[in-house]
Amino acid sequence: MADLETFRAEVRDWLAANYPASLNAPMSEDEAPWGGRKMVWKNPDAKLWLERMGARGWTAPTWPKDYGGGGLSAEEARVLSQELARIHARPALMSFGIWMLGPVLLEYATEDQKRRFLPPIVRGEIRWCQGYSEPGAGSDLASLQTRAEDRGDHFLINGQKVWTSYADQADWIFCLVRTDTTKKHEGISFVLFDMTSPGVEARPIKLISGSSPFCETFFDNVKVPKDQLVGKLNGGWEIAKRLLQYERQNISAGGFGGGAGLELEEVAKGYVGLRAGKLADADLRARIAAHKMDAKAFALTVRRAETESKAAKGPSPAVSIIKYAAASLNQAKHELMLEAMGTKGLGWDGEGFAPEEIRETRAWLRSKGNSIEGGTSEVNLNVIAKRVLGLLDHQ
Amino acid sequence: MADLETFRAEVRDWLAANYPASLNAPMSEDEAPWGGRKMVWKNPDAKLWLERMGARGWTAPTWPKDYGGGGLSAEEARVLSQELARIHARPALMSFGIWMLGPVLLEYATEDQKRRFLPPIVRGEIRWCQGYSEPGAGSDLASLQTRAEDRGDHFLINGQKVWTSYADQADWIFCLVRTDTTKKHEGISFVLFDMTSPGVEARPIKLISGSSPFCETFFDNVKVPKDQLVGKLNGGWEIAKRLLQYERQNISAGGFGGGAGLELEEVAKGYVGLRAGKLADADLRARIAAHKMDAKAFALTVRRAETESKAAKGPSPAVSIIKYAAASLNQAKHELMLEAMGTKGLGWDGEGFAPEEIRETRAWLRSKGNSIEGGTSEVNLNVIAKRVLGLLDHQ
Amino acid sequence: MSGLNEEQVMLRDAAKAWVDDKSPVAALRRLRDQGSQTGFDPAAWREMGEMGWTGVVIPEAYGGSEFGYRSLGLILEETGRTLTASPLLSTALIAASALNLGGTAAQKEAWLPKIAAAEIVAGLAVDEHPHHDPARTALAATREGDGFRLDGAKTFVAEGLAADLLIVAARTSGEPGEASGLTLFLVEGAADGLVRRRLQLIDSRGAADLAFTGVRVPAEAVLGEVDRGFDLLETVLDRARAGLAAEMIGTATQAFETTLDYLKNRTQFGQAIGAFQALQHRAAKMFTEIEMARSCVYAALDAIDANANDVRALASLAKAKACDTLHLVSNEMVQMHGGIGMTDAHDAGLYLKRARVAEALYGSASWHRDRYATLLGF
Amino acid sequence: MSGLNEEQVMLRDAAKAWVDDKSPVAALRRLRDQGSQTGFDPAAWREMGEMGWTGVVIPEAYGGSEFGYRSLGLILEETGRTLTASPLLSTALIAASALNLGGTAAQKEAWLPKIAAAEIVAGLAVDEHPHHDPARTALAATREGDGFRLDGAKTFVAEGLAADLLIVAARTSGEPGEASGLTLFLVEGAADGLVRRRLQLIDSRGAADLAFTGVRVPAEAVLGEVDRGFDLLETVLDRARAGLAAEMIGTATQAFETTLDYLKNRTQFGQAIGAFQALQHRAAKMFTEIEMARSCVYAALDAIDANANDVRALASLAKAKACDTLHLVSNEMVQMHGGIGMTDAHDAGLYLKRARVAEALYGSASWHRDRYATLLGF
Repeated sequence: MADLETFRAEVRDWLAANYPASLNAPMSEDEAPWGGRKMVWKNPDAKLWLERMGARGWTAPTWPKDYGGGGLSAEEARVLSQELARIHARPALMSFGIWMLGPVLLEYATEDQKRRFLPPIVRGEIRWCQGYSEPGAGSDLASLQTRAEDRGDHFLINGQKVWTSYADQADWIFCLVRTDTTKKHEGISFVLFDMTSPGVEARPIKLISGSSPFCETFFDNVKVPKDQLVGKLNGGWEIAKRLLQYERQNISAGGFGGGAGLELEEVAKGYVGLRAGKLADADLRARIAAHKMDAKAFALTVRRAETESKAAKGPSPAVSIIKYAAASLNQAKHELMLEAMGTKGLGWDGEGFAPEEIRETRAWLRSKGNSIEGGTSEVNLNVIAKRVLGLLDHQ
Repeated sequence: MADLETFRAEVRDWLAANYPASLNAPMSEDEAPWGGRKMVWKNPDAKLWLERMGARGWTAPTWPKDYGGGGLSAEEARVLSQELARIHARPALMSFGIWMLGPVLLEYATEDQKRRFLPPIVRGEIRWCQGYSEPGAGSDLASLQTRAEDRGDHFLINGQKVWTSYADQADWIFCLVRTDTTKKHEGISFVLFDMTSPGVEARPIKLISGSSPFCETFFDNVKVPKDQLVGKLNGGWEIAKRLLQYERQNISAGGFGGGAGLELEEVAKGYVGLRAGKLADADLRARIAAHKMDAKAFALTVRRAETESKAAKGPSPAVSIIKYAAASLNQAKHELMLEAMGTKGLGWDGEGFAPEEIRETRAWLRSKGNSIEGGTSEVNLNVIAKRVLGLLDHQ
Repeated sequence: MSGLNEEQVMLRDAAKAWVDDKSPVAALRRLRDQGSQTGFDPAAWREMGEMGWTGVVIPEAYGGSEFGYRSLGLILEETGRTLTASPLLSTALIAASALNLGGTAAQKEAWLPKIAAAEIVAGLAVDEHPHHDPARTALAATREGDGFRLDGAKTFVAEGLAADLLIVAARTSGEPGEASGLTLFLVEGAADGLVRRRLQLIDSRGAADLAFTGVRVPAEAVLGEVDRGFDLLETVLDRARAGLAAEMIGTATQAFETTLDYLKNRTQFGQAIGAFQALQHRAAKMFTEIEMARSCVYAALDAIDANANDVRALASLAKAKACDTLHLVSNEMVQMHGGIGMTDAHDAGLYLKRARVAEALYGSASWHRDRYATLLGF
Repeated sequence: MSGLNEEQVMLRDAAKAWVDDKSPVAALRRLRDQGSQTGFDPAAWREMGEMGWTGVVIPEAYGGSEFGYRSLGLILEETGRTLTASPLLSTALIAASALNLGGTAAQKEAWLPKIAAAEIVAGLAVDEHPHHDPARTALAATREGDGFRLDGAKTFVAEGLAADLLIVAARTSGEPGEASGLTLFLVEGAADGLVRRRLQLIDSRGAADLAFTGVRVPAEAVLGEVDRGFDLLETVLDRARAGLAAEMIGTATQAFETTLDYLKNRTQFGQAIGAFQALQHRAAKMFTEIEMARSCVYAALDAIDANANDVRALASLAKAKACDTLHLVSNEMVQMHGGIGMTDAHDAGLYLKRARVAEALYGSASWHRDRYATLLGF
């Protein structure tokens, strides 16, 4: 413990010296530090902050130093995260490379691959996207059809992905491809390639909320050198599933954000008004109270699942419900928010609506994806029923 | 139409002369006129009323006169029913024989069988029960195991039924038996036999509400003459299904009754109280209002389904939802009733509770069966999805 | 379908054919993408007039057919299916009802034939706050000479930008929150002192905020009686609610049918996803809700036609059930379509967006539940 | 399970072993069928005392172990699993809390050791109406000489028939509905003028209506301060609510597990019914609700032990979530068992009946939602 406190003191000193003061202002959405070649830094201090953190490997604190990571123990990483939270530091880097790809590379990649791909992830130099879903392969991911043909020293890739987050902003892609058409799960491989390779095209998809965080991504005779295959040929499904676990953990831990960051009951008080100290719409009040209770129950469950997982050195049963519950609750919150705002929640653009009203309306629309992306709620319920409750598959 | 009005006048005159005045008092539950050999008439006028109606065949108004029925047209039967309703007449007879068995006998039985079995049903002399469910065959009725072996001039029946309504009160049973063990649906036959036959035993099942309307029924080497087989050997499944349609229609049309007949909002006003003209519990008020709306929507749907079915000379799509919705709504009503009554809804017996409070509590418990009996809600939803919406079976 | 007479069957079939041909969902998408200010297509509106839809609740004496509200509901149900944007509800149902119910012979003569001919667009300006509440009207109508001057603001006025005629709820006495003291006025869209600002709503239809600054109207502009406008307003609004509910049931029905098609055709794990029992049960429950709500809508419209004494309760019932049903179905439409339902290119988002606007208009489900309970005395 | 210390793990495991061995559901059924007046088994109650359960929240100075509320919650959760009927909640949690929090040294000395030793049964008499509402207390406590006389009635008093000691909320000033003016009194079960009538509830446990006619108590019978009893009462009730919620979570968990077993073992259409996706999803949702409610219960008990400032809100949260969850699970238990679940011979009915009584006791979900919203300021 003495060592940890020494470490904490070091971190504090370092942060005091290195966290740029200009980053104390709230971060707007377009300042999200995704890094990569295409990043446009609105504030050069944010770039500096990434460079400083990246140099120490603290963007990936527990990864080995050999691969650019921080080499910290889990306890030290927790201290780092506490100290960052204490000063309300902005994230130095947001990265699918760190959240999803890195962990599976550490587990499945060759030594050469680790040395080649991990350090640029840590430093935020290369931004990754995820080539998983296809038009015909949503919840049934393993039915994917994107082909990779063996052409001796390289694979030739043809096909189409969809829901590729930020494919138009990413530098490289980790991608599931079919290398054997005679088998389903055992015919899938996991490959990495540069999005600037000839034959790659990413087209943003406009969503109902008006934003375009996802793309359709097309591969037309894309050549991928064989040393960019991770794991075994036709052994990609195992890697794919492991990566999905990391993705879900990431979604769960963060919950679903978005919206104008307003408290539901404050919004309701503002738009509906109080009568004798209670919301004037008694029906809405009862439903908001029930929702606030559910939200609190959820927060307490996330905390309990963490404590129990730590104590049991394995996931608490409560973990399995978190993605499903997080999606349901976030959607319920936005529906209530919209209802509370009345006609002020129905604006798309233009005059007559405050910016935070428009933002909330868009966030409500965006929230409809919560129960679809990263595993639909239906799939999550299947998983709870089968893996946690031990119910059988339908024959 | 002139004929109909003549008929209406005749009915009125006949009712004026024949409906016993003593039946104008409300009918208590133990006065339900089920008829049969074991019936104990609390009021001899109720017996007289059955005899008079039975003699005219008006207990089964549209059945042919040859079989004891009233021989009325559908229009005449409606007039009769209107006139009975006008004077708030008690039913002369409640009868599974009329509601379920009779219609399938008219369709599937031999001439001899019709002449033998239908008239005693019309006159309420023989009370029937339904031998369908078995301990291992609930929603999956066709998996029934009760065996009927061919012994030349008779079948020898062994097995067990369950949920036999009023088996301990009934005189005869219509019963599904297995006559071929090599096939599932095509191995079932439909037979009739006397409950006093040697080897038949009915044991009442006590329910959570404290009442025992159902029995376990055991058959130990029961001999059934072959002329009591209805329809073809191994052709009973078709008859069984047809009979279920009549049963569901009957449940649907009547809805689910029970309880002390109190209006939900009146009960709530009494036990919860008003504040400024609104129920003091605003949360409960909102839920009661939503329920009252659903109940009204249901009543309007039943009426619409009738009108549309009549106009289209075939069932309206709305018909399919009625059993499911009726069960859900009745259960919701009783839950709200219980909640509104607070601690007064939690009594089982004894002092401290009014008789109508106890009655309501028992009715709440009884209502839990609504979504199980006569086809579970799960089966009803399957049927809506498959037959009405055209969704496929899971492969 | 039944209980319909021959005219009604013809009207409905014609409406179905017309919307399929002339006004599929793509028509709304086109209006949206073209940035339409008024939120409807004038040519389509003219055709509605030519087909007689604009005169369905207007007496023959004023150029209408007087087929009634159930008939107009059938048309609205069909236009609701494809999200057809038009002033039909505001003009041919709401404004026509207000004039029919409260108008003098001169007022009827002046406006009803024009509505029946689809020569004008009309709208009802009632709300001033984010939540529907007619009694809360504050917009002041002050006597000035023989007439009145109007000062105040209205929000969320359907067709408010295009309207040639506005029916405006104003306060001639009493305090906001009181039912008494309200008066309805006929105000021309071009009136001096009236400033209209387009609202860009998520459903891409026409709506506006209105600002009244010393808008002068003559005594003849009063619709109904001074200070006693609340009952007339509620009677008009109940027709609006039932008509809107009819449109919403059409929207819910189509959203459901489109989803059902997807369940039958989309395969995952080697089967149509509609073979999965959890989705089947959800579909069956949606169907149940739709059929129940439909019964309420038809009953409300029939009650209006029969001038029954339970119109208030049935209108609230119809609107609340239509709201809850469309809310459920529009959410399930997106969810059951999965990712594709989240894209702007798919229609699901358009149904979702229209759903929430229609839910809020003329009283939310919550508001109508409260009203229903009050009408039932608890 | 975690966050538990060694003592807690031992307590929980011992409780689990004891209920399985000595107090399965059959024990409640036996009490019921024997027509037990008090609704519990005195021998089982003595054993609880011997195992130290009755002293878990009582200081060591008074014969307890002072392990705390989280620990007692663990025991209640286990007894809740098998519907164990006992005065544990009323006596060892509620009455002990009241004495701990409000008692003088003499009062504690007089009663806490007896509770710790399970020598007495105690109960809280608060409600007078069908719905929980402490502020509505009307039972009059009038000063008479050095003491008070009590006149009025209480209803739905858990263990009210067997209680040797009653903690009675009475009004010393003000009007029913007001929080101020309440005073708590310690009244012996054998007091003159107190008439107790057994209530036969659906859950077959001990409960009574109490009638007070000139019941005389000395000044020393006042628990806490005169006229200022409301805060103490609410503080005691919040412990009661959290403890009852712990029991309810145990009940819900067992009801769910019993149902899950049935889903795995009952076959229809050639499969275990638990293979049907619609039932799987409903089971997964129940599991989600149970886990969320469990978190609330543990948080409330931890907050009580930590003397945190959000006990009020967390107790309402725990009780409301436990109510909703047990309500859902008890209904699904019957439905998923089908016909067999409707029979008296099966346990489902016992869980259902206990569920509704526990839901009503010390505030329904509806009551706690209202309180929660008020605590959050909306």
